[in-house]
Order: sequence, then C-alpha cells, then structure tokens
Amino acid sequence: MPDDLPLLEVRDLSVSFRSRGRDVPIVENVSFSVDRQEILGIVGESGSGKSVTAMAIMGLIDAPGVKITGSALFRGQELVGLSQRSFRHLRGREISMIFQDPMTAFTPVYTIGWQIDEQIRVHEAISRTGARARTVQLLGDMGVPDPERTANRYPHQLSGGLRQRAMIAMALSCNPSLLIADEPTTALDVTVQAQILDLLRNLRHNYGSSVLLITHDMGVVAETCDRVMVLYSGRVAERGPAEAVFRQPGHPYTGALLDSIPPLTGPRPERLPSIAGAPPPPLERPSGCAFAPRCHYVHESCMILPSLIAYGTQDVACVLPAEGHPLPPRAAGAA
Amino acid sequence: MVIKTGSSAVSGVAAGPWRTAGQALVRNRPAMSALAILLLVTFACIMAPFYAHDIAHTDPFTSNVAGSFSLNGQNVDIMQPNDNPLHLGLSPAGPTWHPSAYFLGADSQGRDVAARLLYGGRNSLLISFSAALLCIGMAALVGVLSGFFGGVVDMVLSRLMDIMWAVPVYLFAISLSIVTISQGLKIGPFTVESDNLLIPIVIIALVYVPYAARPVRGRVMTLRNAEFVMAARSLGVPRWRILLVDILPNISATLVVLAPLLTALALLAESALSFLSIGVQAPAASWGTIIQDGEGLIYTRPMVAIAPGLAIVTVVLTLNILGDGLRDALDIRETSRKGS
Amino acid sequence: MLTALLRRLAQTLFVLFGISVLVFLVFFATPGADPTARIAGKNASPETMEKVRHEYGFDRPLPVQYATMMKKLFITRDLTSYVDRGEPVVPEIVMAAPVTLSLAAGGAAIWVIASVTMGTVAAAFRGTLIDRGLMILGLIGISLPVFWLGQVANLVTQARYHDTWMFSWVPGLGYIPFSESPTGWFRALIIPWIVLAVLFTGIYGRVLRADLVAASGEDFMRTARAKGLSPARVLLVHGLRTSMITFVSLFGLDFAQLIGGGALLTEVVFGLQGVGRLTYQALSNLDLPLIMASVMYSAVFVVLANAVVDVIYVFLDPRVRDA
Amino acid sequence: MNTTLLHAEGLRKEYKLPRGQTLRALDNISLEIMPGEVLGLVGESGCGKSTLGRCLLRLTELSSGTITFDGCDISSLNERAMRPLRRQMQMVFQDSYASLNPRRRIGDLIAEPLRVHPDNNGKKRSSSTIEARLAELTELVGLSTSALSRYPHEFSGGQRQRINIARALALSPQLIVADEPVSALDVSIQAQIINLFTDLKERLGLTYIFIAHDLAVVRQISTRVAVMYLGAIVEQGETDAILHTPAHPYTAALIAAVPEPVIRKNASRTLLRGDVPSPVSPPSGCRFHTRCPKAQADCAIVVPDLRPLPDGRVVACHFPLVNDP
Repeated sequence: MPDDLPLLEVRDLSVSFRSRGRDVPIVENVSFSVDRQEILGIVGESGSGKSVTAMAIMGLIDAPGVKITGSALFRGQELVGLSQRSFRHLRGREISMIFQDPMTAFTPVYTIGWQIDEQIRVHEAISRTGARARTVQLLGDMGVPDPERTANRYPHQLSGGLRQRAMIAMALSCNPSLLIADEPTTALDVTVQAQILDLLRNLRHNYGSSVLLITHDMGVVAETCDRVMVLYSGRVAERGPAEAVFRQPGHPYTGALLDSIPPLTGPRPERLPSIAGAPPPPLERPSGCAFAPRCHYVHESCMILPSLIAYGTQDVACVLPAEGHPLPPRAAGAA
Repeated sequence: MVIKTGSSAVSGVAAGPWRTAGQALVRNRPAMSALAILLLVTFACIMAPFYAHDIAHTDPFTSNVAGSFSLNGQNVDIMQPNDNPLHLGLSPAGPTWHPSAYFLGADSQGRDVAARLLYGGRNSLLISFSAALLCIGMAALVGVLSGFFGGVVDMVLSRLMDIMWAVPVYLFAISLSIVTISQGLKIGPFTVESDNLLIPIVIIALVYVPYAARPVRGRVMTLRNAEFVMAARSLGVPRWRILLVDILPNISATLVVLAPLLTALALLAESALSFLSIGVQAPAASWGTIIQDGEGLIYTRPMVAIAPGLAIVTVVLTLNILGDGLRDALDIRETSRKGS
Repeated sequence: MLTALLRRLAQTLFVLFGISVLVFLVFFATPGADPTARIAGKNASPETMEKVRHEYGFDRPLPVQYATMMKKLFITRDLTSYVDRGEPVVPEIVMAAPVTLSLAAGGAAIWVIASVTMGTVAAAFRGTLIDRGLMILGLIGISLPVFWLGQVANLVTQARYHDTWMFSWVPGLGYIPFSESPTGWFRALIIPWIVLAVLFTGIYGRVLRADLVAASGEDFMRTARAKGLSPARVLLVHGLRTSMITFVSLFGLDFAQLIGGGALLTEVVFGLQGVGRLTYQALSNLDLPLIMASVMYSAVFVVLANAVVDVIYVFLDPRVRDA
Repeated sequence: MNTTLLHAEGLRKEYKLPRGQTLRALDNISLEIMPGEVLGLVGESGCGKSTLGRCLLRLTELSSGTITFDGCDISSLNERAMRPLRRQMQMVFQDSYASLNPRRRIGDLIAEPLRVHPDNNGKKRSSSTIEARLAELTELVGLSTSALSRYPHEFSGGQRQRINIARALALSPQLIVADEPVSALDVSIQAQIINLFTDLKERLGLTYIFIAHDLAVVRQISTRVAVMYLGAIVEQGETDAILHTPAHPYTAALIAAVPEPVIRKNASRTLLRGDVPSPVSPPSGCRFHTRCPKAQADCAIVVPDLRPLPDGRVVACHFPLVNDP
C-alpha cells in the first residue's frame, strides 16, 4: 500500500436509525480523512453526530434498524459493511478506542492489568507473563506511578486520571495505527485533562499512532489537533487545518461557536455573543443549511443545502465565501 | 449506546408520563391480549350463578352422589362403576364436554366441577386481588415511612422485614392460617369467623409485605436524595408536601407495576393454602380447594384437578404478562420475587 | 474487620431472636387462638382444659413459657413433642433434614444450570424468536403452582405413562436414602427436582437475561467489544461475570428458604418426609415444640445463607471489599 | 449599601465514613457577600464547592460554624424556621432535568414556591395572582407561556435551566446560589444562560454565588472569586486580580490548565503532577504541597493561613506568587 494514501478515508458516511417507523438521519454524508501520525479533531455539540461517526467506523453500532452507507477505507480496507468477524481482528489491534468515562469503561470485577493482558492475549500469541510484562511497561510509559502494583488494582481503586491513563495504555497495547478518543477528558478535572491531552499529543512520536479526537471543547481542539472537522446537526460544517480554522473560521457556526466561549484573557465582554435557539433534532433538520435558522448571515441561497467548497486551506459548507463575503478573521486568532 | 432522536417540544400536545405509558401499554399486543383474557376469565367467574342455575341446572355446593343427569336424552348416573379395572368402587362422572351437563364431570361428592370452578374462581380472584391491594397499601406505608423518614423508623421497620424475610413465605402463611382458621380471630369486640375470606386476604397480604416494601423503600430512598427533592427543600416546601407531591407520584409507577405481579403471587399463595385446606373453607370453593378435591381422583378423574390448575396458570400467566407490559410501559427495572 | 464481623454476628442473633419471638407470639398470643383448646380437642370440659393448661405450662406468664422453651430447644435439647407424647423433636428434624437437603440441592443444581443457559442464550439472541420463546417458557414456569405441577407429574409418571418405557423406571412416591441405594435416591428424586426447579428456572432465567441486557448497555461492554473480543467472550467473561452478582444473592436466599422448609408443597405432593412436611404436620397438630424447633431450624439456615452470600459477594465484587 | 448580605465564619462539614474515617468536606471556610455582588466559587471535583453552596443555604447540615444572612444568624435554625427565610435565598442546580419533578407540569413546578409561601401580607396567594406571576416569570427568563402546560422531558437542557431559574426567581429572592448551572450545557446554550444570569442580575439587583469548575465561565460572570482546593479556600479576591496575577500556585496551575480556543505556537507549559488527593486523608501541612511546583520542606508541615495581600485579596500560601509588601 502506498504511503501517501491517508490512513483512514471516510466518504459520504451516513448513519440513520429507525424509530417509530421513520428513518432518523443522525449523520449525513460526512467525509474526512486522517493521515499518518496526525491528530484530527471532530468537534460539535451534543447531538451533532460526532460519537455516532466514531462508533460507525469502529463497527460498534448494532442497534436494530440502523443503516450505515458510504465508505470508510482504513489502509485501503472498506469498513462499512465489514463483517463483525473481520472487524474483531481490526478492533483493538489496528484501531482502538478510548471513552469518555474511564470509571465505567472498565469491567468493575477484573483488575486493570487483567483487562490489558486480555486485549494483548486476544490479538497475539503471547504468554501470560509476557503480556503482563508489556502491560506493566505500557502503564509505566503512560506515566502511571508504580505500574506493577497498579496493574493489580481494580478500576474503582484508581483515580480518574490514572484510570484514563490505564485506558490509553490498553488502547495502545497492540500498537494500533489509529486511536479513536471519544471525549477522553470530559469526565476529568481540568488539571488532569491537561496531563492527558499532553499524553495524547505525544503518542504520534512515541507510538506512531494517529488520533481521531472527538470533543465538544474548542479549547481541547486548539491545544491538541492538527486538523479539525466541525459537525453541526449531523453534517460537516467546516474542516481544515486547526490553525486556519481558528484564525479565520469559514462557517458562521464555527465563528459563532468560538465567539460564545467566554475568554479567559483579554477584555471581558459585557454580554457573550451567543447563538440564539438550539440545534434542530434530526427529524426537524431543515432541507437547506441546518444552521440557517440560527445564522446572522442567513439569506435566500441558504435554503438550498450547501456543498463543501474549498476556502483557502479549509473546506466550508457555506455559501458566504463563494459569494465573496467571507467571515472576518478572529481578533484573538493566533496569539 | 443511546441514541436520542430528539423530543419535539415544538409540536404535539403535552403528554404526561401516565398518558405516555398508557399509550405504550395499548401498543403492547401481548399485554393487551393478556388483559382481555383476564377480563374474560373474571367475567366468566362473576357469571358463575347464572351458569349454575340457568345452564348447568345444578347446585355446586351440595353433595349429590345418588343423583343423575341427562345427556343427549339419556339418563346418566353421577357416580358410575369404575371403568379402570385396577380401581374398585364408584367414581364420579367424567367430563361430558357438554355445557349444560357436567361439562368437566363431577367430583367425589357428585358436584358439577365446571360450576364449582366458576364459583371457586370468584373466591380465588377476589382473595388475590384484595390481598394484592392490601399488600401494596401496607408496603407503600412501610416503604414510605422507612425510606422517607429513615433513622430509627427505618431501622425498626427494616429489621422487622428482615425477620419476616427469614421465614419461608409459605411456612409463614401456613402458620398464620392454621392459628386463625382453627378458631377464627377475636380482636376486642370484633370476631372474624374462620370461614371469612378476610382471613386468607389479610394473611397473604401480610406475608408479601417485605417483598413489596423493599422496592418501594429503595425507590423512596432514591427519590429522597433526588435533586428535585433538594430543590423543593430549597424552595421551602414543607416535608409533608414534598412527600405528597414529589415522592408519592413518583412511587406510584412502582406500585402500579407491583400490582399485577403481587396479584399473581397472591393467587398462587391462596391456591396453596386452600390446597392444604387452610385457605377457603368448605363448602365454599376456590381453585385450590378444587385441586385438593381432585387429589384423590387424580388417577381416575384427573380433570377435577387439572381444570382449576389450568385456570390458575392462565390467570397467573396473564397477570405476569400484564406486569411485564406495565413495567416496560412505565420504564421501571425492578422485580418482585417469591419462594415456593 | 473484626468490628464488622461482630456487628454482623449481633445482627444475625437479633434476627434469630426476633423470629423466635415472632413465632412464639403467633402461636401463644394470637387472640382467640388458645393452644389449650387445640390440644384438648373440641368441646373439652373446663376441667380437662385446666389440666392441659397446667400440664403444658400455659398458665405461666408468656416470658417464662418462652424462656423454658428456648432453654429446652437450645441448651438441654430435650424438648419433646406435645402430640406424640415424649417424642424429642430435635432428632425428628435431624432425620428429616437429609431429605430436604437432597431435594433442594438437586433442584438447585438443575435450576442453576438451566437458568444460566436460558438467560445467557436469550440475551445472546436478544430480540429474536429464540429470546421470546425462552422468556415465555420462563413466564409459564413462574405461573405454575408447584403442588399442581407435582400432581400432574405424578399423574404422568406414576399412572398414565408409568407402564411405558418412558417412566417405568420411576419408583413409587417417597424417599430412598442415598446410603441405601444411590441410583434409587436419584430415581426417587429426579421428578421432584425437576418440578421444584421449574419455577426457579423461570425466575432466574428472566432475571439473568434482564441483567445481561442491562449490562450490554454498559460502557465496559462497549470497551470489551472495542478491544476486539469475540461476542461470546464479551457476553460470558464480561457480562455474565458481572451479572452473576445479583444472581448469587437471589440464590442464597432462595436456597436457604428451601432448606429451611420452603419446599413443603413439593414434599407434600411427592410424599417426601422432609423438614417442610414435618413443619406442616407440626402446624396442623399445633405441636408447638416441633413448630418452634423447625422454624428456628429454618431461620438458622436463612440467616446463615445470608452471611454466606455476603462472603461470596466480596469474592464476586471487588467494590464491596473496599466499601 | 455596604452591609453584608451573607456572612459565613469558620464553616466545617465532616462526613462520617463507614470505617470510622471522616471525610472533611469543608474546612474552616469563611466568606462574605455584599448585595449586588457575584462571588464565583471555583475548584476541581471533590473540592467541596457544591457542599459549601448547600451548607450556605442550610440544605446540608453544618458540622460547625456560623452563617449570618441579612443580619440574622441562620446557622442553627431548623428546617421549619428556615422556611420563611427561603423566600430570600434560592438555588439553581446543575442537572436541569434531575432538579425538576418529571411528573409535574412546568406551570406547577414554577408555581410551587408561590403556593407554599404566603404573600407579603401573610395571605395565601390567589390563583389569579399566581397566574399573573407565572406570566411575568416566563417572560423574564425567555420562555413562552405555552411551556407551562408541558412536562420537563419535553424541553432541551437550556430551556429546562430557564425553568429552574424562573422557579428560583418566583419569590423575588435577594440571593441565588447557582451550583454549576451551565456545566451540563453545550457551549452555544451556555452563553445564553450566562447572559440570562447577567441580565437578571441587572434587572432585579440580584446577588449570586456562582459555583463552577470552568474558570472562564466564572470570570465572565463574577465580581469576586474564591478558589477552593480539598475543602478549603486557597485564594479569594477581585476576579480580575486573581485571574490576571494569581497569587496561589494552585490558582496559577488551574488557569494554565484551561485549554483555550486559541492556537499557541509554543504549547509548552508547566503541568501539575498527579490527581487531587482523596479528601479522606488530605496531605499534611499545605494540602497542595504534594502537587505544588513551589513546595518547600516547610509546606508539608505548616498549614498556611489565609493572609491578606495589599490588593485586598487573601491567599493561603507560604510563598505566594504575588510579592508581599
């Protein structure tokens, strides 16, 4: 396989669920790619479909009536429609995943070490002691103090930060080329979050892994990601290099989202520039631009679904740049 | 994983939790079929006198060993020579499958089993429904007192429940039944005769109180620490009003789900007590007493015991299905259990 | 640790004491239910009543009666039956215990295996016809009155089909001691075991399935799948192991109740002279010493089983260890 | 007006744990709130900020300490005696769903305080007064009156939080304790609710105690900030001073840890080591010394007192980052 191909290439991925006799579109035509040793951030509010996208790529959605269409090529292998049996060999070995709440993500009745050993032994012919040696090594690499003792502890005996480190150790145990991190720091305190983000940032150097980071926090994206994709109501609003997106957002949603975050430095605004209303539920999503009802710049051409168009280094699902009215650059863009 | 499809707050009429649950229950086909069967059986049992007098023309409460009845124009003795060479003597008529004449045959006293089955059903259903209601009432009281007030009240009630729990349910029920059935019950000026149905009702209700009180108490404890109760306190809502407005409506769903399950347990307990002759007293019948009547005939006229058994199974099954339906509709994950 | 153990012991003793008082009060202090009248027989003359009352000590204050009985039951162990004059009650229970133990243990083995299979298979095939079929079977099992099921089983195996190849091996009703003939013991008990297990299989299978289904929505099950484990391993190693915690606590209570005489209906129907039947007979005769003895026997088992369950809990759930 | 609205002195709260251990949730907390002020309480999970909020409103029993509200000592009043005072002090909770009884309509929920408290003349409010007040309240928080006949589950998180605010405002209180009112909300909704809090404060002259773990949110709304760590206040003072030049190393670390939506070219910064220690066995001396980059030998032994700095703030550190005069 040639090296210039992206590690993961997702095209027109759509996921819908059947509810009360109707197909509910959760994710619509999402396309993106993850390169080797890259951190891609998928950012969006709750209900934007960011987690569902990740679960679809992992083949972890098995709700009755679910429909997944489109394509997701991982190292040239099609993941959409892949049998569960084939998925099993990928999961944990080629693609692994960490979750939001490290407390509930471990089985409560086994030790941390046992659970990491299990993953290694399922994918590789390795002795029990060999697996444990690697587990201890991994835990140590993740900055877990006294890894040998920690491996013999149960999940509830560890702090949130240690649990998440153990989770990452487990995810990396078979040297996966892609790590999907679904809101890995949301349940953690801010000082611990900073440590975990630091750890994730360094993975590509130490383990050569790419990371697909799912988050709702623009700050986390800015600190961690090389590139970013903004989802709004199940559709791509904007994607591109993080630096460009933060300097000059191309989509009014991205801009408004960044503006509505209270600043920690600089002048305090009298009122936060907020976005009126709330994202539409999937069944009430407009046929045109989903953000139109809340957008300052809404006009008649927004009644038609905008396609992603190139805007500088970004791709933006908005008519404004094409109409010659791009958003102004952000004042605090690149400090 | 949970996918929220988004509740539409913009359109539609405000649907209360009860209405939503009701709609879910109506859509649940097994539960609705169970309810229909249950109502049908109840109706049939209510119509027992009509069946006895106007269709079967029989008195199901007096012995009739010397009598006879007519079937398809022929005169048939109720007690017939035994058709099984191994058993000597007379045995009662078997099922004729003819609604007007000993449909299910006769019992050892020559009484119409079909008519007794309907009369017995009245008692069985009355006892089990009333016992379930009474039990839920007591359990709610115990559960709410214990869960809401906590402290000493909770400790005393919980220990009492522990003690009751440590005695096998049926042994407990049998103990109480034997004591009361033998001589009736005299409490001050009130005398309850031993054939009064109140006795089995109260006993069955009592022995199942720990089973029903536990989930109620758990629910109340959860509610007591719920944020909306904290919110009510911060608003300065008095305790009794919190109990009335915030706690009770939220345990009512638990109670509603418990109702059919407890009725089912009560029916099984009633039939067991009656089977042991310490429930409903002769000459009155219940499904349990009829099974008892049929015990001696089990090898010659099994229908006497099989028919009431099937009736019990049907009703208990429909109640359980209904309970499952209610639990799904009201979205409650709690199970009530029993011993054998 | 030691204080926890002592607390637990004190609690246990308290419950036992409570039960003995409760039973004592039910029989000695229920208004209108005078044990004298029961023992003396209906329409007994006042003189006879008085004589019985004195002879059995019913004319003494209740606490004294209670203390005497407890002393004879636990300390001198020479409590004798009222009805079978002079018959000590403790050996009677000792004789009945193996019957009940055999019945409960065999039944439990069947229902544990059957219900774990049933619950796991149903959960694995959630939403399919297999799942629904098994759950309906379970519901029917729960809905069968055990004494009636026993009668029907007797009808089939003892009469209707007894002379065919299917059930000709079934011995007549009654218990055959294991020491006398292991195969006879097994043959005599297999039908009662199955009848006893039907109800519990239904309950446990349904509870386990519900727990497994609930567990399948847990984050750790998703993690297990994301690790690349096979569905069977996810269900059995991660799901079932976690769900067994509830299962075990239910089992402890039910099994203890059965050993303590809770299976009396099964014992009555199959003519097994076990603790349940003994208690029932004692109750019917209002044989107070025997009632006291058998109820206390049963309570000891229930309370012991609860303690055992607590210990097993610690092994099954590391969270309890630290709580 | 310069009389304190709420004054707390030496608050302690201890929980007895099963194994004879005690969890010290609050350790010698003192604070003051002037009318019209917004005091932001920040800290990581388990620092006791929510417990403090509940203790201040007497929703959780104190172990010791005094609370004076509007000149009257409320620290030993029982639940019944507190009831009339509850008109003056209200609470908004984090979980907008859990704090609304799912079986009641919005109208009943908001009207509840109006029904249980008599009006200023000590009379029971008539249903028409209540109706009118409900209309006012819905307008105030930006809900439509059609919401009143609906149930909580029919609303989004942001709308439910408006409902909670409307209920808290029903009796026109002076003080509102808001316990993480925006942390469960999406960013765009969070901004709406923060603005609503600011609007209401200006329109109604409210005083807030605003509890949050997000420093940026606290900065946006508060006039003063108190930073908590393991049950104690480590630094307290004017918002701008504290966030601009933190004096306590913990405050500094907290600020540094916040991920900002800004691309930083050289993204290296000092990270705190480890997790927050368990409040059951807090470190000796200064509680922060186990994670503190400035810690010295003494810090593990001597408990630092809160001392005032020249700009009026107080800090509990032996070696504050802002120089002593």
